[in-house]
Amino acid sequence: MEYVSEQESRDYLLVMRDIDKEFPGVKALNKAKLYVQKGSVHALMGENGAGKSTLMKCLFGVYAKDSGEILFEGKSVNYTCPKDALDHGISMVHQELNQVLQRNVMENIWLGRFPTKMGFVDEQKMYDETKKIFDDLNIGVDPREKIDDLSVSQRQMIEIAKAVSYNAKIIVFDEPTSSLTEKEVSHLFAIIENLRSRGVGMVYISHKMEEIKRISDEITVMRDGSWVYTGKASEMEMDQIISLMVGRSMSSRFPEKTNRPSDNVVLKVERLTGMYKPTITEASFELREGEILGIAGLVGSRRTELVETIFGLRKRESGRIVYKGKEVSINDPIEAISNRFALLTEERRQNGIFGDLSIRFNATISHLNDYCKLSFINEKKMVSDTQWVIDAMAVKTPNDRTAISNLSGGNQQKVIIGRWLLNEPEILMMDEPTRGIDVGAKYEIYKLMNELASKGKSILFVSSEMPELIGVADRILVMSNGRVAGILNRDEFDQEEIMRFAARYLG
Amino acid sequence: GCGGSSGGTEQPAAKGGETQATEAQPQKTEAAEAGDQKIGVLIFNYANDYISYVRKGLEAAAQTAGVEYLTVDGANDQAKQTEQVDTMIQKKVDGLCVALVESTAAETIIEKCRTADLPVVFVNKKPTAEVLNTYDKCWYVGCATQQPGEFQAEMILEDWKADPTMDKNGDGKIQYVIIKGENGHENAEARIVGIHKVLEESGIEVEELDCQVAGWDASKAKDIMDTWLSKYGDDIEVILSNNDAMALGAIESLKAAGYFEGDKQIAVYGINAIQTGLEALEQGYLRGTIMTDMISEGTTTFQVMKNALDGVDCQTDIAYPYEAESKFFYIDTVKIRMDNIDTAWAMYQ
Amino acid sequence: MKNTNTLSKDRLKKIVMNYAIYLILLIVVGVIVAVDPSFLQIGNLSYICTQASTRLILSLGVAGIIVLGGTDLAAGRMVGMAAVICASLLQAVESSTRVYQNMPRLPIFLPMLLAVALCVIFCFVHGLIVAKLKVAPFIASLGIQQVVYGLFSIYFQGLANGSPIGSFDKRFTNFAQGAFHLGPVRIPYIAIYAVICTVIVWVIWNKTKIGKNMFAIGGNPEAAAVCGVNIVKGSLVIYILAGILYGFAGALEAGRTGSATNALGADYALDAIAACVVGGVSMRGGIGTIKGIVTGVIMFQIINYGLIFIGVSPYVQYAVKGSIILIAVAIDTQKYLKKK
Amino acid sequence: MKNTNTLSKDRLKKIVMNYAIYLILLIVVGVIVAVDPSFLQIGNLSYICTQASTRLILSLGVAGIIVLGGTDLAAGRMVGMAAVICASLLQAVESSTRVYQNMPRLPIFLPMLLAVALCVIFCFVHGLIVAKLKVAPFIASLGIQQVVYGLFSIYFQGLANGSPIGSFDKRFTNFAQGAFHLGPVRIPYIAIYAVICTVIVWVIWNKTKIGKNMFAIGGNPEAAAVCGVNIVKGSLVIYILAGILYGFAGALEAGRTGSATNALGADYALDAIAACVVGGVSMRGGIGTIKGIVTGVIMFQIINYGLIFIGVSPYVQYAVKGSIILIAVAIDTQKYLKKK
Ligand SMILES: Nc1ncnc2c1ncn2[C@@H]1O[C@H](COP(=O)(O)OP(=O)(O)OP(=O)(O)O)[C@@H](O)[C@H]1O
Ligand SMILES: Nc1ncnc2c1ncn2[C@@H]1O[C@H](COP(=O)(O)OP(=O)(O)OP(=O)(O)O)[C@@H](O)[C@H]1O
Ligand SMILES: OC[C@H]1O[C@@H](O)[C@H](O)[C@@H](O)[C@H]1O
Ligand SMILES: [Mg+2]
Ligand SMILES: [Mg+2]
Repeated sequence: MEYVSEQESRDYLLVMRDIDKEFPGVKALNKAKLYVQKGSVHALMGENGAGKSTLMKCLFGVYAKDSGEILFEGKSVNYTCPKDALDHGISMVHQELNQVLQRNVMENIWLGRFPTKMGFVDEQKMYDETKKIFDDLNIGVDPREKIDDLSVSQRQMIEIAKAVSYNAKIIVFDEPTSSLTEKEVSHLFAIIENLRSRGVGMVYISHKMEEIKRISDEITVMRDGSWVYTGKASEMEMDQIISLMVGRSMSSRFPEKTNRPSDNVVLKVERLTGMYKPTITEASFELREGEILGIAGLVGSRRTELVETIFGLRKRESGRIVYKGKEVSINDPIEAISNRFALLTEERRQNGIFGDLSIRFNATISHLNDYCKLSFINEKKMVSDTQWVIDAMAVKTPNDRTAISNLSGGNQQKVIIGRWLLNEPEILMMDEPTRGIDVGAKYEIYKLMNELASKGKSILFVSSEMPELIGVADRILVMSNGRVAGILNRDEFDQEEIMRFAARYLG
Repeated sequence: GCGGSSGGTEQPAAKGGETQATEAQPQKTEAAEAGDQKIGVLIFNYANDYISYVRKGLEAAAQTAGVEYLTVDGANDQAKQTEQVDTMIQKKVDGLCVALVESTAAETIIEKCRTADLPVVFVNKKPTAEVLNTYDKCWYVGCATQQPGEFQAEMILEDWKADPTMDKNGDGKIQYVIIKGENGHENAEARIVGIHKVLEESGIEVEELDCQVAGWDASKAKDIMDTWLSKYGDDIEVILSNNDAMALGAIESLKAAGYFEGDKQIAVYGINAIQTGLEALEQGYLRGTIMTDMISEGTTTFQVMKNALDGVDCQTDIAYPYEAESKFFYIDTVKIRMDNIDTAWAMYQ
Repeated sequence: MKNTNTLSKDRLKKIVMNYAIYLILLIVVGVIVAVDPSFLQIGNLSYICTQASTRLILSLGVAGIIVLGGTDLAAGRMVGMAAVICASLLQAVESSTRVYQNMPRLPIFLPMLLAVALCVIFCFVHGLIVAKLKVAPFIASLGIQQVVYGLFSIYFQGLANGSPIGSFDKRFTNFAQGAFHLGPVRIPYIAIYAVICTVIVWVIWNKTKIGKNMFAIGGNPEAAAVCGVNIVKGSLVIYILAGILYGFAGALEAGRTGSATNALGADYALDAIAACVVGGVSMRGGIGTIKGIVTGVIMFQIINYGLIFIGVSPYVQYAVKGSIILIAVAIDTQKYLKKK
Repeated sequence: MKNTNTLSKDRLKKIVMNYAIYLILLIVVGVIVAVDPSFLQIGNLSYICTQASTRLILSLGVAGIIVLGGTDLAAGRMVGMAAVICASLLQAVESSTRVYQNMPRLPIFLPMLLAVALCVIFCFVHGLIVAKLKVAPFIASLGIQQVVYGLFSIYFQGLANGSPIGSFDKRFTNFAQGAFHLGPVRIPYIAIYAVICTVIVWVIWNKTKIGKNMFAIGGNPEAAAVCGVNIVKGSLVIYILAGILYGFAGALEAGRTGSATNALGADYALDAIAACVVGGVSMRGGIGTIKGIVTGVIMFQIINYGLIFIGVSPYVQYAVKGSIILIAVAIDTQKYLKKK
């Protein structure tokens, strides 16, 4: 179904139509299309694996499309590599942070287009220009600093600054805010406003509904690699978008809370302090049976460090962990797992998945003991357990022998959650479990958390998305600069209150 | 090829090869016709120049005699060479000429040859007489291993007596250094034993300043010589190298330090009489070298094999001495100086 | 129309990729047979299998380390060390060249055990340096290689002033060179040992926790740590296994050759790595199968044997082997490349 | 109290880490001097620098490839190839051992150019295989090594029956071995060449796009790609640069030694890699400095030279060098480890 006639399509800055792209075993794009106007923000929405990133990568020359047509400013184009696209006025903020950690900020900004003087790279110019861009965009980072020494959010801001600095006619933002603080998000939006007024066309991919409502002019929804709908943002309701994305109607973003936390304290963390400074300092809290304890805080507030330290991934200098009334020694994940702790890590690619290995391997690796008879492995049980994960988590995959890297981010995440559920954890720590995951999958994860808690399991739920914390948690612990700034009960939940706590130990 | 065409004057083995061609006729009834004979030649390492000449001599002689041959490289790996014996046997060769990687591997190889009933002639690396005597169809051909060292030392003593300027510090003692080929290499070890033996028996006072291993390699020898020059300087009066290649490396170092100009001279001795070595001799850098007659070593090896194939006495047409108890054929080595350098050049004709 | 066409082309490409190594093998064998049809005797096959035995045992050890994401340049020198140890302690009592003249006749397993123990120790240290200190495996194994070579060469040098050690105890020779006869077929013990080692390693890789952990560590060490895999312990087990295999391979190599020097094994590491990688073990870690390793090793052995059989000059052999490595690995790599 | 204490301990640790290589060097020199105080002559230093020259040129080439995230086992054989080419074409016309008896006297730069060109071609192919076909660098360079060695050995063998090629044209010898005198100080040309190469490579690495792209490709190839860096082209330039340096090093090595065989260069690759890594070039790619490389090369040369000077057996040298590699790299690696 066409919503734009051939005639009209000439007026668009960018037209992508009938784009097909097949990966081994996956039809990632199936006659996908996207029309972007000058001076507008076009939101691209869809579930995990819907093909949003792939579509943009086909535009940007990272992938070669199998068929279809791309018109840019009315001319048919086909970029074969990112350089091509950049040279023609298309830039992109990538979903993954693509930076050279060993080098400094300005080298990363100018990579691929270093300014030269008489054949040599002009360091001074590079510095000055970077400074200018940062001043314009209000980014307080020294251009000579090494990327590795920066926080994730600073790095993401640098990526954004870089994409903007190309003075491109089209800028693609693929989940640019996944690790930005509220403040930085507003900052980004200011930048986008400015770009819009200068006639730049933008594609904005995000799973955060609030952002989409705030910033976009038009919305295109994709499902299973195909175009589903395009319309004016102002005319679309949130629920409508969601049901378009998932292909059925969804009444609410959060499931009804069914768990009843008991008064039993299962986990007591006392004055936990990490080994390598800067780190968490004297963090104390209690977690009850059947409770979902949300953990809020700004990026860099060391929420990740808190859960990783509890899990034994990081060394602690002092502090006690009391589990079910007894102090437990947890110096590494092995001890944590044997105490029925589980940790869903924040960086999926880095320390979550085994990319080249099968789904079966990924689902079963953390509890091999369950499959061992006299230290030999019982393959049958592995197969059936993996099938349980695929079914229970609704993982989209041809079979359990597929390499996990062939799945979309969301489906990978489901496998990893399934892995931990197979461990039947008593304490489940989830670090940004819904990051980069579509609404449908998010809802399922919330439901799952609810169910687990109802069965008396306890959950630590780290998130940067305030609405989901408020929607799902029983209490919220707020971290600030490595310290526990406060803990709020469900009836005290309030965004501003949380933000106030989050800023408590800053500076 | 060199070996065959060099004719009958100086090289007994080559002469043998020629005679053999005519003599092969009457043997016909007893053994396979020459044209049907096939031998395997196993070389311990193609990259070794010494054995390359042996191979050249051997192959040329085989060609002249019309015997088919198959040559393989052991790449300095005994396990590999032992496997190659199997391959050769599968290829149905009639006999094997083996330049061993490790002399002690002879036992295993003889065992294989015994099973296949093949004659085997070892060349260059020497198995013990004990081992050779366990099988009637095996022999050894090689240069005397200690002799080059002995000859080197003898040359020094001769020069020392003739040329008083060699005693640079005038203390009547020979201060020398040795550049060693390789630790544990039987040629290197034997050559050094030979040197020590002759020097000790000479009655002249000697002092070995240093002895280092350069792996038969010119550039390593050069680096070592650099070090010695800075450490001992003019104290060094004589340089003994286990082969010419290393001697040439040392000479480069000496040249850079200003030697061989005017009366800043020094005595360097090599072994092998390779072509570049002979040239250095002509140019006055080398005082002497020892001709280890590789070509004859090769032709003789072939001749012994041929005799076995033809079923005649093993010494037929061989002019070199044979030690029956140990089954060794010895190829004499020759001291080479300017005055008899043509003998050495002739080897390469 | 067009669609089916591209599909069959794709399928063809896929088949070529998946069976590349077999195709190459077929071509090589084809060429060899064309030059000398007598290559197709059963005897040749038996020799090739026998010759491949120690290499296979060695490669099985190296492969585990590669799957862990490492590499082992020291493997060959370890084999050399084990060979020299066994050789020096297992000479025939009556031999005049015996280095330990007054030592009683030892049971053959004792020196072999000692050789294995030494290899295990060095592999253990290597594993610690890589897994605990996180030193890049290439350079760690290079360092180990030089240390091992230096140390056992000093021992070797001290023994017989560095001349090769031979004249072994008959039991030792028989252990490595013997065979039993199954009707008309001669089955060498050494091939049996190789088969046993292969089966054991296959079981370890595929049916035990040790193997799963190995793939996990090689596939993504950080994720493995989160999943409760003890990286250091899990790696060390594999290094120790490698040490055992090296030690055994070295003992067999000495026995099979009938002599040993410190030069033994000089190129074995690179050959073994090449065989593994040609057999599909990925240098990036986390990928590899026993079947592939066996194929890789036998393929190289066929090439070695076949090229000699048809009388190709040794330098040409280098060029051919190098090209085959490049072609086979280039094709194999394409399998894992993310399509653009 | 406690705080300042830990702080100074931390600082000490940091100092040790940052200057580890210098400390090790100091210890080594200390031991050598203790054994033989005469080591501290200026003459030794001059020899060491001269000997280090070709190795430095070679290492500069290898280092670029390592920074790209690769490695080059073939570097040594390339040096050998260049040396043999130059040697065979630059013998003195009057020499009786001349392999091309009737060839006119060539200007010395011609054969050198040819040698460089050949190295560049092979490096180019190596680069293509790694950058374009994404073959693991270790195995790609292993394949190239065997091909290069095979091919130029065939040439060498055909020429001189495997005996060393020497008796060079005086101009060539002088080019490599000559020196000029600055007052009493003798400055060998070869050291000058090394300095020139170092400066050029330093400029390329630090002041040009080529260098910055190299670091980016080595540090994070995906990032480089999406920033519009042409990975293949960017890599190839570095491989070509390496080829040029190898070729030049080979020519100098032949000229310096006064002769060449196909065995020349056999161990150079591993030595060069070791020197780079000990000098802080990371095998993981993206990290390395020219200063570090120079230090690494000189350090190894001092060890080589010094151990000969005090008359240590070559096997002990192996053990010492191996240990130093392990210690230096283990310490260096800790610098980059993220402490958790
Ligand atoms: N390089 C690749 N190789 C194979 N399959 C791929 C590759 N990249 C993406 N896919 C597949 O293509 C489909 C679309 O993935 P894509 O990343 O475009 O989804 P997305 O909409 O961006 O999802 P998310 O919101 O999780 O980022 C998925 O099924 C994914 O598994
Ligand atoms: N100020 C800082 N100095 C040094 N390193 C920092 C700083 N802030 C953050 N980091 C690093 O970045 C990481 C981010 O911190 P952490 O993940 O604990 O915060 P978080 O609140 O969980 O943030 P996120 O929302 O990204 O999960 C830390 O592990 C730490 O290593
Ligand atoms: O094994 C290598 C050595 O063998 C010797 O016999 C020869 O004299 C040396 O020149 C060297 O080639
Ligand atoms: Mg995406
Ligand atoms: Mg975090």
